[in-house]
Amino acid sequence: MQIRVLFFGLTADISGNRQIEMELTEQRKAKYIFDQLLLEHPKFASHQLLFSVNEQYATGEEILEDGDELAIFTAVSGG
Amino acid sequence: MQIRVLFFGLTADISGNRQIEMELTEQRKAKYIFDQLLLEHPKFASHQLLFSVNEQYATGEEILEDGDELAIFTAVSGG
Amino acid sequence: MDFFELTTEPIDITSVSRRVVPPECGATVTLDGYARKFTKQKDDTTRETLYLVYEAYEEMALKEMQKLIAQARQEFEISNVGIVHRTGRLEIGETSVVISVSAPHRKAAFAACEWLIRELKRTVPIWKKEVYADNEKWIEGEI
Amino acid sequence: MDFFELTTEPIDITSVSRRVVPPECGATVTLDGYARKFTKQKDDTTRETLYLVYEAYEEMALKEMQKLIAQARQEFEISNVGIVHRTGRLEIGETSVVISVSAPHRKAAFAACEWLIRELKRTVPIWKKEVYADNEKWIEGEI
Repeated sequence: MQIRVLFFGLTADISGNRQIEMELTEQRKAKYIFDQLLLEHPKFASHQLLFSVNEQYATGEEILEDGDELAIFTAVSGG
Repeated sequence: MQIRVLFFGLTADISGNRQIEMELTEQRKAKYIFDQLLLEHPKFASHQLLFSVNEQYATGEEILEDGDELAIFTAVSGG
Repeated sequence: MDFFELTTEPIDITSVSRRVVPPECGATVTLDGYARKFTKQKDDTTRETLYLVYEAYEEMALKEMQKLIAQARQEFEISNVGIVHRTGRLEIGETSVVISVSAPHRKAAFAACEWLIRELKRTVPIWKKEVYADNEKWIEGEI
Repeated sequence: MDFFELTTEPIDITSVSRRVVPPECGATVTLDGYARKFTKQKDDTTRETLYLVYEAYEEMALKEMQKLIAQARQEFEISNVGIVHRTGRLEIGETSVVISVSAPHRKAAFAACEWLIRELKRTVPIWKKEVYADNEKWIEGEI
């Protein structure tokens, strides 16, 4: 099953990507993906990050399904 | 000595005037004029009125001088 | 720069609110007051207003607005204040008053703007007449 | 009618604030947020910003705005809400966000508008980048 991960602002700059596709061979929680990205991009660790699954803020406990859209980003600063 | 009295909104409607001139032969407090106008226009009595002397809210204790501008009006309702 | 004006022309909210913006500021709060179509009467019926007429004791109104701005500056940490009140005949929905307050922190702008409209309604010598189909009435404020 | 939008075009405050006006209403409160020229750094020096770039997670930002409006309607007695946030490059002083709230009584409009901007800054996925002469920085909010 395939999922998509979006990056914005600082996380896009750090990861060098705005969007990546990932393959999952077994059922996983969102946390599994987020942890993997944190490992892959050590610079993420020095920032307060937020996560979303399918355009909703996520705790990480969400069970992923094929076609899910995840995102990882720093604390928002609009307004 | 001569003073001017202005009316606005309801007090202009009741008095039938927007502005009158009054002659004073001796020194008076503003209250003297306001009381006279209340006597002259009994309909004023059923309203909460405010007074001013020279474009400042007045208590009635102000000693009038030649050329003073007084006004008598209902509680304001702008905004 | 603060400003306070009376006008018989329609009020453009953007131009009022943009005039109070200084470069160091973060937020402007604007109150836009306009004529209600239906007003509740004391006997709890509602009445349809056709249009309104605002009358001002102009010189004193401007002085009172200036005083309010001076007081607001003492009480709140604000940058600039703009107040424009319209007079003459206003159609339903047209803006009667605009108050814009800019401040480095928006909390002060909200507080000052709310305070200014409350005090303006209490102290600035302007009167509103509601005109109905069969009648008209000068609205009296509360002292 | 409520509305919530993202736009890359300049925001006209009047058109936002007038769109929330219903005939029974008495007041609209509008928050106009814009770019500061000088921002204080953590070491207490000030830095001059040349321009800003706002980036949004558009679909989620619109969903979060819609949720905020729904929550505001539960908490405050308001008539209509309009929120427009700009994205892309903004010059200093240009409006980044406008929130307009109309209500029968202005107290609710002030309270709801202040609540909405606070929550928007906390929950709506939009990020600001400040661009300086020699550098640039994505601003991070507080969680």
